[in-house]
Amino acid sequence: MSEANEHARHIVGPGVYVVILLALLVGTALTVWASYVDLGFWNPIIALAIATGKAMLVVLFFMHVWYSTKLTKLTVVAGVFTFMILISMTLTDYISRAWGSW
Amino acid sequence: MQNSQIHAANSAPLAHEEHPSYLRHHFNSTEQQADAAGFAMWLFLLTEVMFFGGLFTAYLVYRNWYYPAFVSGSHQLNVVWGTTNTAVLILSSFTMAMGVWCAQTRRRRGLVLCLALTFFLGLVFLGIKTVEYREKIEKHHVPGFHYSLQSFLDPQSDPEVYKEYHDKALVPDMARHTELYFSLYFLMTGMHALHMIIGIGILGFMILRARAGAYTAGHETFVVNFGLYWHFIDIIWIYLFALLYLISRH
Amino acid sequence: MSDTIVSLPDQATARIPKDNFITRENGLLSWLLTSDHKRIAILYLISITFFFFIGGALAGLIRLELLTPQTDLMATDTYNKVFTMHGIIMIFFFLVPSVPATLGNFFIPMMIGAKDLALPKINLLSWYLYMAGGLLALYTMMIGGVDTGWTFTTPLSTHYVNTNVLTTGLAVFIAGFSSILTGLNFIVTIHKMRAPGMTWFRLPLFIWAHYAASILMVLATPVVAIAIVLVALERTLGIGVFDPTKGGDPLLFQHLFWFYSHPAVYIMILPGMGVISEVISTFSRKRVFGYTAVAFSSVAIAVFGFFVWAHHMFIMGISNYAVLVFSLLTMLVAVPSAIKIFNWTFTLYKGSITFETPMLYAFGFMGLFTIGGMTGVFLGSSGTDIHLTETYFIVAHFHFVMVGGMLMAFLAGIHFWWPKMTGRMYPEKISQLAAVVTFIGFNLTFFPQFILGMLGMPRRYASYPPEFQILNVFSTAGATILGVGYLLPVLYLIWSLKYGAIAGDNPWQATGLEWQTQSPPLTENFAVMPVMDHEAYDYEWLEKQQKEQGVASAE
Amino acid sequence: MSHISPVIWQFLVKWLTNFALLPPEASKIAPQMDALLFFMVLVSLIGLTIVVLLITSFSILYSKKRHPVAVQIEGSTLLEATWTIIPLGLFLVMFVWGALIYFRVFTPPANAMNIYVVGKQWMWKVEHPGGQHEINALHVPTGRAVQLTLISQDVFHSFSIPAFRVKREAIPGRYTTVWFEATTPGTYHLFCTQYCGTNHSQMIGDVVVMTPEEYRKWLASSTSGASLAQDGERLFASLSCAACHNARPDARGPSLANVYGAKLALASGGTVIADDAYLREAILNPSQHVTQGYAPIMPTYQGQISEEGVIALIEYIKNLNFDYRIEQTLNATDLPPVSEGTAGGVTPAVKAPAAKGTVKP
Repeated sequence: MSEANEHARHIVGPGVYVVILLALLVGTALTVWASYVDLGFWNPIIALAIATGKAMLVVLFFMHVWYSTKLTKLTVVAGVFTFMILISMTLTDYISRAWGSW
Repeated sequence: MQNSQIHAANSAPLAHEEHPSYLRHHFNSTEQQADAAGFAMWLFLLTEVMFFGGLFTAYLVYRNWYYPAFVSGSHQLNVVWGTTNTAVLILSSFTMAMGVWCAQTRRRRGLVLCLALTFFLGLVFLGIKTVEYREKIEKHHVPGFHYSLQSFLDPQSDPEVYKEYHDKALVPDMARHTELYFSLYFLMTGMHALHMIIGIGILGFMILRARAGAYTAGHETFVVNFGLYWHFIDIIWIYLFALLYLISRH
Repeated sequence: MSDTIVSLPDQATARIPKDNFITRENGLLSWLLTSDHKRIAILYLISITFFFFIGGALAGLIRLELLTPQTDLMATDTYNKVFTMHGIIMIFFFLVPSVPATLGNFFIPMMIGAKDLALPKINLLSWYLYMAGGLLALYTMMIGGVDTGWTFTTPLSTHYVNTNVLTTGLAVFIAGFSSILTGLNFIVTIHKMRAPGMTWFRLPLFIWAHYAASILMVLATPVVAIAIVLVALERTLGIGVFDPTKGGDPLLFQHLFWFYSHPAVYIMILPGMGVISEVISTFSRKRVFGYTAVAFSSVAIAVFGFFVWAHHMFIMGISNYAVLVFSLLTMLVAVPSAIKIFNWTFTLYKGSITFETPMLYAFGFMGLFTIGGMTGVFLGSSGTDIHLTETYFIVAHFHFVMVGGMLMAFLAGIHFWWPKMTGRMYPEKISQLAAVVTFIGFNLTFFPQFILGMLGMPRRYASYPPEFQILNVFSTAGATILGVGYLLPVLYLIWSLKYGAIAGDNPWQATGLEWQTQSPPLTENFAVMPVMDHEAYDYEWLEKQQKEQGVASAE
Repeated sequence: MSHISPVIWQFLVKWLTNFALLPPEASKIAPQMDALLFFMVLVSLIGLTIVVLLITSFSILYSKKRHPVAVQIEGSTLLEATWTIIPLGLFLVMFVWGALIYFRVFTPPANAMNIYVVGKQWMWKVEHPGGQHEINALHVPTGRAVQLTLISQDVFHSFSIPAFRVKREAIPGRYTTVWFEATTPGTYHLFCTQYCGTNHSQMIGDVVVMTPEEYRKWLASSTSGASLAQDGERLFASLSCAACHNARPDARGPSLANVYGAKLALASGGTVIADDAYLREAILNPSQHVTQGYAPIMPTYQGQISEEGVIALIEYIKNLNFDYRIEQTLNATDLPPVSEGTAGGVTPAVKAPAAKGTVKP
């Protein structure tokens, strides 16, 4: 039973976890450092890009999505997609309000 | 009754091998049960994403409108505490992931250790958060409770922050909007902390059960799914840290 | 040739099977602690009917007040509380859970050949949450009610009313979680619990519709939850997020609110559409015309449903560019509904149609939903929306969709599956009468409201200029008839529990898996785990099966 | 018909004789709106007829009695494409047509006369530039484009004139506008259509459309003595606005003469047209709207001026064509001297061209 289980489910080992942990800590250091550098317009974008990179690492490896079924991947994508709809469609209003009446 | 026999000829045999005790009656196999539970957990996390989505939307709108207020507000946050907390949470995510591995490979003592470490790191995170909150309360930066604009109208009255960032004084109408920043700060981190508290509560319960060997006999679904929840909390924090603490530190 | 497809067992010898989900266990606790999806569905059915009649009584009060132009029955603030509670109870405690939580709960596992929903305890939990929310809403009504309108518009709800916004908000919040858990449960069940051979394109359209609705429940409901949390915090602490005097934008609340509440109308209508697909197919003995198109139109409605919410805010001061975008997308979401209507109509083509009660309700649905849907386009087109929004035209439009559409579908479904749920038939003649009465009463109630709206009568008015009176009198008269139409089923359905004819396994000769087991079903639904070896709505398969069965029983 | 109550009978007769689907068309946009409405009603009726006809005829032709055995049909891609594309086409026509009307209703012509409307629980306050104040009533002339600038003091309200087919939300904290050109004299309904609390249904009034001559008479007879701009001037003085906005070379604030409608360069970068909404924001939240070349020193007036006060100030600034008036205001108040020359008084000739530099027409 247990062997069948281990075949059905990919078990991610400590090695991967350690690598990801280190990558996440490096990412944290990097994002803090980047926030002290004046990059103007790019500051928030870089902060968000690093955060997204870190989040991807967590999702893919700590949460095993890399090794999961298509359904799980699709679920994650669906969540991100709806989240983006909420934000982007709301911002269509807020951004274009500044354009004046027409 | 007769109709129910219609399929008798071509129906699959009922699951008959001896079932593990944790297999619930309406599932055919443990794989199906674990799959269903895992998928349900992912869907639950989607609802959490959308729940925080509302807050992130509000944050984006007001950050665009009142950028200077958000910068000054964010300078009030202690970046050292914030970074430490990020590291603590990432570390706890790591110990949680290791806990899942221990459960999957049936290492009972390892699992208990990992869960206990996660529990401890979670408490550390909340402890640091409390310190940060206390500072805000002392400076009257809690919206709705005698909110004070002092630090923004007269930055030099707040020497610790001033010596680091040399913020210019905000004009009163912009300074007022720091209250919005702190509203969102408390909402987002508070909602996050609430999730942490719930998570820590469940962790405590899991440690007790793990010591009894409940998760190391082939039925590790609960640990795996809780792991998903814990990592999700970590992800939310990763974004909160970038958005609330690191708006503009230069 | 007879004009009915009902085939009942010989009443003299037929018995309700001794072992079924109702008789398996006894006592109140066995119901309150059950994890059987069918029992939970019955619990929902009872509680939802209860809330429906409370909401209906409030609607009666509204119509009575509007009989005359003055405010003579109640003061304006009472009137405001009445319509607010009518909206909140009907939407959050009747329409959103109605079909999914009763019929969906009961039949999704049966249709896909599963023993239960994937998460039975969560299912029970969501009923308890629903009840907690509902009772809290009733409690709010007892302690003085709330008068914000069901939309909780800020800053009215946060700063300007002194009624029980917080308890109402909490009630809606809790009911929201009940809805999330139901939707989550359905998605997992449909993905993971299908019987062998039950591929996606062999699923009944009822399942597709519920799948689409569940996606909306899971993804949209949390946003209204956070919006309500923000209103509560704004009201208690003054955090400023929606307060214009503190720099907040009250419109942001509406964005968050409608991000849920627009998809919510699809949460309400999609399961109803699923019912109609089943009913039309069964009573015309035909596979649904263009199965794939109907299935995908459900999913399309769910997806597009997320992109159109701001059409509730065209004149509220959102940017004109956003108005264009949302108006265009609204037009797109109208198309899948049109596809469904025509596909159902053509399912009748070359069918073999009978006119039992569920079919009558389904015809009612198609007519009324067509009107409701088309008038939705009036409101989705930004220009005409200016004149029609916030008037009785809106009221009539969403009642045509919700009451004319959803409620008709709910009643169609209840009648259709009543024999399966209880093992007994409802009385046919009186229920056909009830269907006709409902249809007439409905039209008389809500059609005049279209004209009132075109004439400019604003919604949520306790008093109105006298020239609108005659149409309001029509409407109130219609509401009385409608009330009778709704009371009748309650009476004869309860009557049928004891005196109805024994239905047998498959009185309608329908093809769904739920009909291939005993009525009422066993607790585990099927004596033998079913295997799906044919397409959905395969009436030839059914005939063949029955022939074989006839041979077998003759031997 | 004796069993019908005579009152209802009377109503019925009256209603049937005056039967209407739409209110009278009393504005220029109304016939255009109605054309689209009729088109939509027509399309709906045709659609509904098709559906009902098909259902009825199929029900008759293929009832079980006549047609005992159903013919199984999978579907028809051609048919399905037809009823996807035709409704889509019709809906897109309605979208474009509707968008054109929306565009017209919310794009006032440049020469429109402006009337301010303040909504509050539960009344409409209408302020004409000439100083006429009305409550729950609006007088407008025929043949003249009228722009309404709406704002709410508390909650959302909605200013609806069904006979004109226009409606606009009055929002707290922000101006919205709508315009119309009345065509037929008469008295029409004015409703608040956004639910606004207890007496929502009493927030109603009359819109009186008059011929231009009558309107002139009405204007003359109902003036309160001081125009909005004069009210604004008083407020401008009492709030000491002229301490900075005084058009001197060393002024701390930009000159306000001719500022209305001009394109301003902002300190934060970017440009903005100084319209009503901008002026209101600049008074209440000045730091976000600082003109280039000036320090963000202006205090906020949030909570110190009523919405009517802001309107008066804006009207004053709108009519401020040269700096002379500000100088007059300056003299009328006891301000600490900002620079020499205050005491001496300033003649109209002494305009400050330097300050004009901030205004880029």
